[in-house]
Amino acid sequence: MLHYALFFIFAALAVGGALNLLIQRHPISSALSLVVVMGALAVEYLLLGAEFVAAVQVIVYAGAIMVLFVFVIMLLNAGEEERAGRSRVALLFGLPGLVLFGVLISWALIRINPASNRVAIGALHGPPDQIARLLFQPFLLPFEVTSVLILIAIMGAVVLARRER
Amino acid sequence: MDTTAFVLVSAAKTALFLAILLGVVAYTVLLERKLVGRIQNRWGPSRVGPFGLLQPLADGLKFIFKEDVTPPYVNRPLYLLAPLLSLSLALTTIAVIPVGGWIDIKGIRTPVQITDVGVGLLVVLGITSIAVYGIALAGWASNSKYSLLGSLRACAQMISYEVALGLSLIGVLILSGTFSLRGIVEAQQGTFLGFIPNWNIFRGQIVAFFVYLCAAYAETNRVPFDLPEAETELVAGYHTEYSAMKFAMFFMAEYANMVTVGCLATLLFLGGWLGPVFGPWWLQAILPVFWFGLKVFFFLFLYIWVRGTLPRFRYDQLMAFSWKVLFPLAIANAVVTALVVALKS
Amino acid sequence: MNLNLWLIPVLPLVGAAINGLFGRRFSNKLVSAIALASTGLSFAYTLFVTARFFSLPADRIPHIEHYATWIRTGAFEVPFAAQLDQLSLVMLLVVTGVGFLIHVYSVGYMAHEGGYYRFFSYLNLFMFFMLVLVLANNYLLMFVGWEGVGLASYLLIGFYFTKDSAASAGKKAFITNRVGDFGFLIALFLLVKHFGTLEYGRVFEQVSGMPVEASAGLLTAIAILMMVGAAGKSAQIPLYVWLPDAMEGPTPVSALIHAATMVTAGVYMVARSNPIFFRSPEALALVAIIGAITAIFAASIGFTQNDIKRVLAYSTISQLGYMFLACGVAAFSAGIFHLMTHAFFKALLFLSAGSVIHALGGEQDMRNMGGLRTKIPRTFWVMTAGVLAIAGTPGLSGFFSKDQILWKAWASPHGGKLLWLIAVFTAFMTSFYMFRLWFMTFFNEHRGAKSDKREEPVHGGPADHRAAHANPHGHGHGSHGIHESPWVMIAPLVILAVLSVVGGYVGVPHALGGHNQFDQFLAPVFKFSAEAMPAGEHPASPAEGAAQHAAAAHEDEILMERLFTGISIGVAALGFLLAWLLYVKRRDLPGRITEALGGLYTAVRNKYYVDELYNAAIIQPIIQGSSRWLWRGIDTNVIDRTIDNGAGGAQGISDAVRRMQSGNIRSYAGWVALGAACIVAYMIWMGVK
Amino acid sequence: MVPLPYYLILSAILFACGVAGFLFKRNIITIFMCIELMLNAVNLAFIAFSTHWGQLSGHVFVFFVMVVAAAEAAVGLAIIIAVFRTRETLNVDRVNLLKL
Repeated sequence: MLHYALFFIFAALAVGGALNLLIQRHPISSALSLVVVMGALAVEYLLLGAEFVAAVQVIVYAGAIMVLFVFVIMLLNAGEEERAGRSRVALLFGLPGLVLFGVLISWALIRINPASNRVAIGALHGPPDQIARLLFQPFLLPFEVTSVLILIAIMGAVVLARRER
Repeated sequence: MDTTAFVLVSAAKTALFLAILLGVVAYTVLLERKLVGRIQNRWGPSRVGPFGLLQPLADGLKFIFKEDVTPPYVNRPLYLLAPLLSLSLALTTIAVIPVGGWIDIKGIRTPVQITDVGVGLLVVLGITSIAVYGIALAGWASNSKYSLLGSLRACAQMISYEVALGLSLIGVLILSGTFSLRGIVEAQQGTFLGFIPNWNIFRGQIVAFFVYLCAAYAETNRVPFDLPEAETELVAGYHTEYSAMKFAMFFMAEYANMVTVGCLATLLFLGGWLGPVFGPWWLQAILPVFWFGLKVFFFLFLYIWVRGTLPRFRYDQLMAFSWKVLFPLAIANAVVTALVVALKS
Repeated sequence: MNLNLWLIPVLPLVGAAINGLFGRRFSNKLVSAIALASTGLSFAYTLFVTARFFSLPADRIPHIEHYATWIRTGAFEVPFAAQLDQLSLVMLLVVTGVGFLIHVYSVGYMAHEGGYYRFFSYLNLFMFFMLVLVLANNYLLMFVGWEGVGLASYLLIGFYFTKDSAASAGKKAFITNRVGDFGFLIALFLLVKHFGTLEYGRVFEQVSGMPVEASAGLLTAIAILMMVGAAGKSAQIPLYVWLPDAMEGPTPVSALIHAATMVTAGVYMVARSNPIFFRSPEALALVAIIGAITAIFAASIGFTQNDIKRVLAYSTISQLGYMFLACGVAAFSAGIFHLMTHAFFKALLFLSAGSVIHALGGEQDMRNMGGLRTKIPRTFWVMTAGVLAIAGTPGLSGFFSKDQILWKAWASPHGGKLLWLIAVFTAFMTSFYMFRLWFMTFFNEHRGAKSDKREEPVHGGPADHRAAHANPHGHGHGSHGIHESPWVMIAPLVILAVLSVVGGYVGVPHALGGHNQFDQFLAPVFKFSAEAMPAGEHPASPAEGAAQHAAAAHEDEILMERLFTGISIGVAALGFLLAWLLYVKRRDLPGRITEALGGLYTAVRNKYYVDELYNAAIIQPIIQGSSRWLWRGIDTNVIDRTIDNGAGGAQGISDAVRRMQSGNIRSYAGWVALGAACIVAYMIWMGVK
Repeated sequence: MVPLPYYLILSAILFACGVAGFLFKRNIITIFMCIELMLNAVNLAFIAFSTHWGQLSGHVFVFFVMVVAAAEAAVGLAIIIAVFRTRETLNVDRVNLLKL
């Protein structure tokens, strides 16, 4: 019962945030609504028993990436997004198609509902140490590769953003 | 323990902790004013009440009754959101911070802590990282160049130092092997060489401690890293346009954060509430909390002491210090610790 | 015992290679030296091989030398192998011998021509292919030679390729031969399909197991198709049309290729495949009829031609007709016999005609000749020998061979009265037009005025010839100074004349007191035919015949044969007299006769309009069909239009698709999203279903 | 005890929102955020499945996704800054020339 309540509350929060992200015409507002989505998702993770991921979600996504976004937006002092001529095609087909698609997927997912599989809080807390074991034993190579990726990304960011004089 | 009792106890604990925290915040302000006064060779506030002990109350009343000016050119919702966000987040952190061991009252056994989360440390970090938004939004929403510059600096500074902060904790985590703050403290029980307490700071985390402290000062925008609110350059930085209660919120948030930092440092490096426990049962119940408070007080004192002593960094020095000193130090510390632990086992 | 037969064809090939590749820089002497050396050596080696051949034990014949495997696919295998037996030996001797003589002759005749080295390298190349054709031990290798001589003949007919007529004549010969080769190829395919091999020995063994086909069957089909090929190569009806035009080539070429050797390849092939032919009476009958009709038909055209080389060309055709007639009545050895003698005297005739033309500086029209008897006596005498030989004068080679054919046409079970009649009449015509040529050329006064081209235009070869003589390097005279040919040309003529006179004595029939060694010599080659003879029937094979001559029917046979000999002598004499009457005694008669005959004459003069007929019946339809129907109809309207529309469609589609490339990021993203959505939808569909 | 499909549907909806934003928004930064939104939706699906099958691999994948997202954000924002310096605009429709 409590699960359903929490799930639906935060699901609604997430969807609302996502929609707001689309509706808002100022990047800052969009960014904040995205932060909201992420927070809501973090809670969903908690509901799914993924404590570590939830925390990391907050720290990395909300705390680092989105802050970076906000920072850039403030740095570039980005103004409102001017509404260019709306693409009629998008309005006529895009949105209905999108809705239709969502409905289709939902229907399909409901239909293959594995009724027996329920998710209980604490059924599986992604314990950090186990995740670490996975990360450093089976997924060691991808882990190292991503570390290299990060390094390259850092250097690339530095090179790109440096104001060459 | 059934749900209703759980809820009741939790509610009671939350109220209690909040009250204590706010009180601590208020009196930290007083403490700062008096100490800085002394450092600067003058009396601090001494009029209100004995030794000016009621000064915080007066300040609170003043803030409440001041006119609340909202400039016309601000982005109103965010302008309002920013201080609330800062304060609420600052206060939230206390939820996972344990101040003592377990207590039994009529068979109800509960930790001296609002809730014990498995990943408490990460929660704290997450909340502090979110706290950036408060400052950023404040600066941006109030739509004035001082604010904007201040918040820009704040963002950059906090992002940069958050890295060092996080990395400095790795060593501790390796030693204790858990994210739970309570677990970390319990990992520091006992002594070695007979008398030295088994605290992380004594177990080779001295470098980490130093890094953590610097980073934490920066996180809380305190001297010598208080560029976001550098009066001499930016009037008042990100909260230039704020007045009355909204300003008070930022103010309280800052001091709450100081407290949080102190608590965290205590828990991570100074063995939390651990300390000599003796005497009758009530004394045994109080002493840990007392030790804890003592250590936190030490950190608050340090804060103020540093503020009274050190000059402010220049911005480029700030960044350089973060990326070129603290960051490598933290990494080196993590690596060394990992190696030592690996070799020991 | 290894005879290294490969040397025989390879020597001329080497000569051809050297001359063809480097001859341009060589002096004419060197070129001719190389050419003569190669052919001469080849001839000499052939003589050596002949000597060795007679020491071969009978069971080792045919002597087969296997050099390499050419094709091996599954069970089917074609080797590079040479086969030497009586038949190929005869052919070898004829080809190399006559070929060598003609090479010698050419040295003198072509002395003043351009492209000297070209000529000799072609000639040697021809020798090579001809020898391959003769020596091959399987049909495919034979076909190589077959095509090769076709190529050489094409090159040599078009030797004066600057002359349009020469070039077109070459093309005509080539194309006509392709028609024949088509038939030959199909015959080969049938052989492969049904016998799984192309080697003579294997094929004939299998064939000899089969009975004589009562009604047309597989063997008949193969035989008839082979005959088509032979008709093409040997200029038989209906494919003879290329040979007269082939006279465009230099005279030695006409002598070597279009009289002595190449055109007899068809006869050789038929004789070589005698077992197959023998087992299908229909095919044999067809061969005989074609031969007979060709003989008389060509002879009749020969009547009216005034170009000396053309007369000889038509006579060649008709003589070839004789050979086929012989093969058609299963008298293969007689055919080969005539082939040999014909090679001698027809080469002689062509060469001496060439000598005449040479003397007249390129004149070919007999009406502008005459009275040359005194002017070029040597040429006159050698040519006389040739004329007498071909006309069937008793005692000369042509007499024996033709006489045998006539007799077989009557006596052979495959023969018939009608065939015999035609043959005899052809003999008469032959002697008539040959003597006509003789008289017109050598007797009466010289009508040496330059030819006013009322007739068919003067041909490229002689024209060049005349030009060549006109130039200072020549003998320093124009066409007026009539002069005898140099000895290098006369000597081969003399040798050939001798051969034409005595060549017949290898095959004197029993009736005339000989032993017909030639028959018996060739007999083993035709043994398969002999085996096929149902018992009690009259033997077709001369060898069998010789065996059975001991029988009771012997005497009246002899009488009959003698009688026929007399008849043929009579007709030959008749022809001589008629020619004498018309072209010496009463020279006004021919004109009158022409008027009397009128239309018929003109028809004959124009070779029965056969070329025109072919042109109207085959060539024009093809041209029209391909231009109207295939080109304008199918190519333009169907293929081109398809392609154009395809291109246009592609253009249109891409023009439509181009709009997707708007440079608008979000439209791209939209397409991507759409595609992804489609894929996901499909997967969902598959999953839910 | 929330059944798995609910999480999946939520994830699908978020993802669709991301796609829509990617298509409709003009501000390059917003578009970038939409990409992050999609990534988050995927993460949710990962976690849900991981819990569903009782395996932690999903968490690890989420971890990797986050790392990649961080790198992407760093580089992408740097690019955006560079672009803004030259173009003085964040509107993707205006950024349609490879060279200025």
